[in-house]
Amino acid sequence: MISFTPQIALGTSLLLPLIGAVLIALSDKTPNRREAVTLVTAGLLFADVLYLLVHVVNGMRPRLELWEVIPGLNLAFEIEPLGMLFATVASGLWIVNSVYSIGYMRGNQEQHQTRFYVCFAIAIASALAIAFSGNMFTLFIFYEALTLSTYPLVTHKQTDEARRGGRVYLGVLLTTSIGFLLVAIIWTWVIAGTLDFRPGGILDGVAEPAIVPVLLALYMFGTGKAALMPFHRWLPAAMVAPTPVSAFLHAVAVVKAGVFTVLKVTVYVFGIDFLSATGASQWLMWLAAATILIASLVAMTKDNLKARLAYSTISQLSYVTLGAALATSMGVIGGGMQIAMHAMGKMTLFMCAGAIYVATHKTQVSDMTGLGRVMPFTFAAFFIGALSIIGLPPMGGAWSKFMLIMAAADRDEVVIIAVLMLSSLLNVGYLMPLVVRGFFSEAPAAALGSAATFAPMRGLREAPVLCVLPLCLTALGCIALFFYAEPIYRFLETIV
Amino acid sequence: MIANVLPLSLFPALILIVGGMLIPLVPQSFRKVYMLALPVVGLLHFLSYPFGSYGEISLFDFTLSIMRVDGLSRIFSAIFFIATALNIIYAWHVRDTLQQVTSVVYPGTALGGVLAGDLITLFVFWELAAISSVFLIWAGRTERAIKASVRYLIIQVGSGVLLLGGLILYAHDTGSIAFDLMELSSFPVLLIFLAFGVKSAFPLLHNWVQDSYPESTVSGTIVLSIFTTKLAVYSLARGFAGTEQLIWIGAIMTLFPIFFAVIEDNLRRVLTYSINNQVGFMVVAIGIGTPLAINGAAGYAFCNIIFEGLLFMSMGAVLFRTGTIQASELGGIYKSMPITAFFCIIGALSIAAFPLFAGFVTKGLIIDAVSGEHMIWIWAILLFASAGVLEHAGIKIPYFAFFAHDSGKRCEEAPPGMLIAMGISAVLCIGIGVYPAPLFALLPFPMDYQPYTTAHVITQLQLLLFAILAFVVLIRVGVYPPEIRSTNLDTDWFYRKLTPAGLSVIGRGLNVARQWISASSQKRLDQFIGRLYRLHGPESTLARSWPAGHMALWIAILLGVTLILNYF
Amino acid sequence: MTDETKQTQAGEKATWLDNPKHIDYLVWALVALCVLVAGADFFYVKHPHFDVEHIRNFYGFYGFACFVFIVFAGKLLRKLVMRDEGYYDR
Amino acid sequence: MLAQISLHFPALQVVLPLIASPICMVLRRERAAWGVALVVSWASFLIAAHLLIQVLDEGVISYHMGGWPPPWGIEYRIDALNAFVLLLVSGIGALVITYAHKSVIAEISPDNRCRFYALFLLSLAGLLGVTITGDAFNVFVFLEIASLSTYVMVALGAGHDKRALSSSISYLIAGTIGATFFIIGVGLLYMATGTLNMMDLAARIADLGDSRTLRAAFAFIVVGIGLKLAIFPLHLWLPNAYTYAPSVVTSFVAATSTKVAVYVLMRFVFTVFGTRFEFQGLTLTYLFLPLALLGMFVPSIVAVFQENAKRMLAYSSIAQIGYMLLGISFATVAGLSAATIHLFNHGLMKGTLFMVLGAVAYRLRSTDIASMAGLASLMPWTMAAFVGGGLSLIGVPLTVGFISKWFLIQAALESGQWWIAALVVISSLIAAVYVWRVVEVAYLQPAPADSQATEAPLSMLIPIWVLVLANFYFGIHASLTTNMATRAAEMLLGAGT
Repeated sequence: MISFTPQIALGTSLLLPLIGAVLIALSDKTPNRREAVTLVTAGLLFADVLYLLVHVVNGMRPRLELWEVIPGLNLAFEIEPLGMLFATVASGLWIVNSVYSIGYMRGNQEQHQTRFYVCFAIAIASALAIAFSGNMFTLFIFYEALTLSTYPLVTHKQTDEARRGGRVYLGVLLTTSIGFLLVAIIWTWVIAGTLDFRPGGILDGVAEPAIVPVLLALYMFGTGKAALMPFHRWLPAAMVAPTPVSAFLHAVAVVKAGVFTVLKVTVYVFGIDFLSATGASQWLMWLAAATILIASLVAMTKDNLKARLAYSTISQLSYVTLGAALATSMGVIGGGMQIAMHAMGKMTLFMCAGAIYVATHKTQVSDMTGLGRVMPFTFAAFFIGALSIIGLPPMGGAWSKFMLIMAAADRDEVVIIAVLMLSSLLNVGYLMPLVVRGFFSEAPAAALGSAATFAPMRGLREAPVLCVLPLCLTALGCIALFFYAEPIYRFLETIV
Repeated sequence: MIANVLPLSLFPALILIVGGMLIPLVPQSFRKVYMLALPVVGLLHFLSYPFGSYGEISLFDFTLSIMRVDGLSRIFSAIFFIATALNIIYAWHVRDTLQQVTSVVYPGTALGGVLAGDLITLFVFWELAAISSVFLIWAGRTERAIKASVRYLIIQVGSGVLLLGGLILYAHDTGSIAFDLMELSSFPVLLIFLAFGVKSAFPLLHNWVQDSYPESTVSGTIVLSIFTTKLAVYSLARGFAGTEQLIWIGAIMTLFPIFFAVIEDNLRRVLTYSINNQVGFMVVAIGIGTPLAINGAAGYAFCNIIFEGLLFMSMGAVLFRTGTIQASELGGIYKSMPITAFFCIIGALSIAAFPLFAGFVTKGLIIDAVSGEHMIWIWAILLFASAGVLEHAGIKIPYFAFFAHDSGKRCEEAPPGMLIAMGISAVLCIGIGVYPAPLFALLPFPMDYQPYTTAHVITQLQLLLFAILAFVVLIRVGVYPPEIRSTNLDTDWFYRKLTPAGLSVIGRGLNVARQWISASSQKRLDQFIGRLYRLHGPESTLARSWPAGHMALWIAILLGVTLILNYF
Repeated sequence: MTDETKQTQAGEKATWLDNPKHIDYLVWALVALCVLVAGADFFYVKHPHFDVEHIRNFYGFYGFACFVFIVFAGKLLRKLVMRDEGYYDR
Repeated sequence: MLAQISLHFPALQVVLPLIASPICMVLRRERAAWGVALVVSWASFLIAAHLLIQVLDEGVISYHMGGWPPPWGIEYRIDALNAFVLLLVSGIGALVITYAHKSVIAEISPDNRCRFYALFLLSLAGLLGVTITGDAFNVFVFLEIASLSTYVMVALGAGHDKRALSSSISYLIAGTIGATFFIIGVGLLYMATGTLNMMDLAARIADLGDSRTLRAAFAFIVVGIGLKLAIFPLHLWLPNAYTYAPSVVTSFVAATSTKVAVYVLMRFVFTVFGTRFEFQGLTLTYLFLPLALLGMFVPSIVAVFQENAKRMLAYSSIAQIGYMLLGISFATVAGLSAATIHLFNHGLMKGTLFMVLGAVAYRLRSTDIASMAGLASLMPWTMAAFVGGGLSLIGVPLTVGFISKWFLIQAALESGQWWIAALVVISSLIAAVYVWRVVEVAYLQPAPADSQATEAPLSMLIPIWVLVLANFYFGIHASLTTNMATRAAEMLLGAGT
């Protein structure tokens, strides 16, 4: 009898979703069984990840070396706090999202549901593999796997629009990852002779300072999933996907894989000390700041709720990039926290958008006036999620912003602090009106009048309970994270 | 962290916050009693705390101190509890759960801010107060209220992030997050100062008060009028006592709202100008910073909450019964609402600082503090402002609402809850005015002060009575400006007109540019693809099927090239 | 306003204040009070902080002047800032 | 007994298909002919595998034909490089012939089918011979055997499309010119050195040093092979030949014949001539490199605009040859490894893709991209295989294409030419465009309502999927190929010193 060691748990965490994917595919004809498989897999996976979390918190670093792909380059996994955090967030939210997906996909009577769940499971496996990858090579492999496994999800509707969106999605992500990231990785390999993630980085001492900014640029632009401007277009384009996809992948797994990579590269490939010593990330800091502001401004102009949220995500992702670019320990911790906090908050928002769509088939913010009265749970959750995104207490988002401002203070970048402050205000500007109009507008009749089906309805008309429950849970999660920021901080503190 | 919080479950602010959150679970029939019990229990519990710091929590690399009880925080906390209770009584008729919850939670958050022993805790409650208070504006449920609420929220959150940025930089520079006296000489402190300034409505930063408060409901406006600005006053007193800049800022604050109040037709908005003006007095006192002055600020804040609240309550009652609060549409209401009118006049006398009323004993502290420092200009301004207070709060409010030209409106007297709340306030106004000793005992610093000297009483009466005389003369002569429904431009013009206009111009410009760029880049891309297609498309030179001869030609060329390369 | 409300108003009892003469009484009472407090200046010892306070009835004059100034300044301000009610909604 | 036979495996490798070919010709029943071809191909594969293992274990195998020692007799010489190529050629051959049965029935007229199997084996024998032999003239002979049989095989496509005939003629003319150039070059070499054995040639060239004859020989050989290789712009014969040949032929030829030509090029440039001459470096830098770069781009872009998937892949093949040529032009261990790896990997991916198209043609009677609308729902396994091969062609991680690209970029960066790395990346992204055109059509467009297409028969699917899995296996576990390639590259560069 082999005892269940963290190392085995690491292996199972990668295999579980894949086995799940196979079982889901086999349950094509029996939707109930298929959904059960999804949920059970998600549950087991989360349990597995929690088991790992306990060990990693206690200072263990489980490592799993698979075979050598190319001489000198192994498929290797090793867990460190940053990845552990990402994995915990992703696997935990997968459960929530699975429940939500069931409600949404059935509520909307979508086609190809089996394919949907299969791709989802593969995407999760890829996300976890990214989180746990032990070297840049492994990370890149699963980075691409994530891109490809999510493509069918983005184009799920198979309409012309979906096709166009998918083309942009794949185009941008593949172009950047192959065009920049791969080159950066190989370059690093040629310079450093290793691609392992090591505390303090692998480039210090071997890379000439002059090329560091160039290499950093290749890495940062190469990580298209981090949606740093000008390579952000894929994210709005991906909004043609069904909302659970947007909620989970484009608020949690995919985009977080991007910014996670950004953090991982800065911490374990460059090393923040090396970066700050060379000043190579200065330009990145300004670009991230610009992205934060510009994307927020664009978000304000979008009437389509998902588009607005997409631009909001672009803006919020750059918080993490900013944290990395500040190249201080606090910046990295803040970035790591932002991964968790934003995931929770933005996922809530997307799920709300989806719930509204399921219940009313409305997509435009301007059509949602007065809806909060018939969908109070959804709108309340939206409110909480929005507060977290804005960065207000008592929501988790407050602390990540707090950390990032601390990081900027450590660097004496007052302008960056100003940017972060201004961003909060812009967030209020584009998130709050929806809540307010939803709940408090005097003129719901006009809004509901357009959808005749509402006329006979009395009282509430929420989306199916499987849609509403998850978003309430994540909303509560936003609040819980406010009070649990300290342990996360202590956990992340160990990496820098 | 949770484990550390648990012993604080009895933290007074939490009684209001958590207790308030639970209101929806309480059946309507018990709800009022339950609600009223919250501030009462909270106040009693609070008073049982000896001076000191409580609730030390370690967060990140800081140590928070959730609660600090001392003279300054005690008086503000006490009045916050009292005001909360008064508001609950006043809103006895309200059945809107949203307002009920907010009118308890929001004071709780402000209370949390007052009790905060460190800047991070202050920030948290600062933002919580912003969020919880905005519900009261939303409760107005009008289109105007919605628009105003978003502006309000942006400004309040703006204040919060200023505080956040400031406190982080401050902590970075000094290593301390203690919420104590700060020196206004560094950038971080300036940010914190500005944050307080926004919330206490410094001149030019003041307009959110007028913009948002009047859009709330009848009882909502009263709740709003009390806590936010007073939390800011407390914060200034705590952090910036003796900061000279405050003297002039405060002086200007007392001045400019006066002129706007004269021409404002909406009586609740008149009172919002009055808030600015009143806070100005406190700010001046804080700027002076002597124990006497701080006592004056705290005491005046205490009393102001009562009489300003009373005025708001009476105007709320009028609005509640007549459906309007425009001076131009009111008048003669005393016939229908005599008791309300009576309470209103008491409030007016108090705010105007007539002897025997609460305003007199506390404003005297401030004026004396100013004269004690021999600041003649400030003194003159404050006297001027006192005349101004009399004008808009002392005369205009009661006169145009209840007397003046009879509008013909007839209605019921205010409901009992309102009357009781106003009654208690009125009793407090007079009680403090007649017997100020208990209040003086509550002030942060010990002092020996005698409000009722002959000179005080006589000079104050001279000032006020002659001002009233001026009013009578102007009315009789017919030069007193008529009340007209209108919008008066204020600093909100900048963000309601100029900024949107500017942004829309910029936005249009950017849009045009973007369209041009995307069109031209689309065109260029199309051209590029077209060119590629001509070169590489199925029918192009490069893709056509060529006869074998061409291959022979190419191979010859290549051989030639290779040979040339090889031989030279 | 409907006729009905007018009637009820017509039917209601006139209050003391409805009589303009009573208002005049009030005004005269005010004037008397003013004279009284102005005169009071002669009967007590002042401990002023500022020189201007030595002026007899300084506070009275100052209050009167301030009030008049405020009202006229308000009228002037109105010319500057007054817009119609729907100004911001456009 | 077996041990006895295994000693003669090098000879059997070529002789077996060579003998089996006329047998097929004689057989009248196409099923029997197929059976013979099948058995022989698989036997060749097993032999190649055995030889590879032997080379890995024991080093270079030198087999003397008829017992005559070199340089007088013909030597079969097997080292890391050609053992590898043998494996690829025979492996693809075995898979293609397994797959061929149904496809042949569909695309080749009944009386030509036996002939096809005979030609196929002949071609296989030729390619294996070119690879295995250590004799320069022998290379020519086998090259011509392979080429001539291929011309005829291409012409067999006439049963389906008449244009196959003209393509075949065109290919014949071009191929013959190339062969002639090559033999002229070999002749010049013989004139200069008096030997035809490659190892011997290498030794004597090293002794003789530079001479005009040598330079001329080099030029003729390089250009001659270049034509077989379809170096841009000597590729003009290729698109038509690939497009109009029967699917089986295309699958086989595309995956093997140009690869063998690449092998010959490397063998002559590096083993025979060594890397000691200035003119060699000049040719590599000023001829191969620009042509490689042009070849990476122009045909790629042409492929993007093609309407026919088969033709599209044909152009893609030309572009991929550009990559190999690029690797060669670096003349470094990294570069040659990259070229060798890609040689092998490209065989895998193009084999897969052309076989998929064969399956498509089998069901649809067309390989026009437009006709493939919605095909994924009708032929899910086939189209999934296309995606697999396509991903490999794009160079997505976990596929062989990724490994190729990795080494190529590494080679470029190591030689300090970062701009070449950039070009490699850009051109590989063009591959994504043309592959994805097909994927989008097949997956995201609705199938025509009247479409009768069903999943391809298992006899086609299984070989296809074996190749798809090989694409992934060698992408996930690339140490095998990369170690081989590195050894081969070191051997090539070290041979002359």
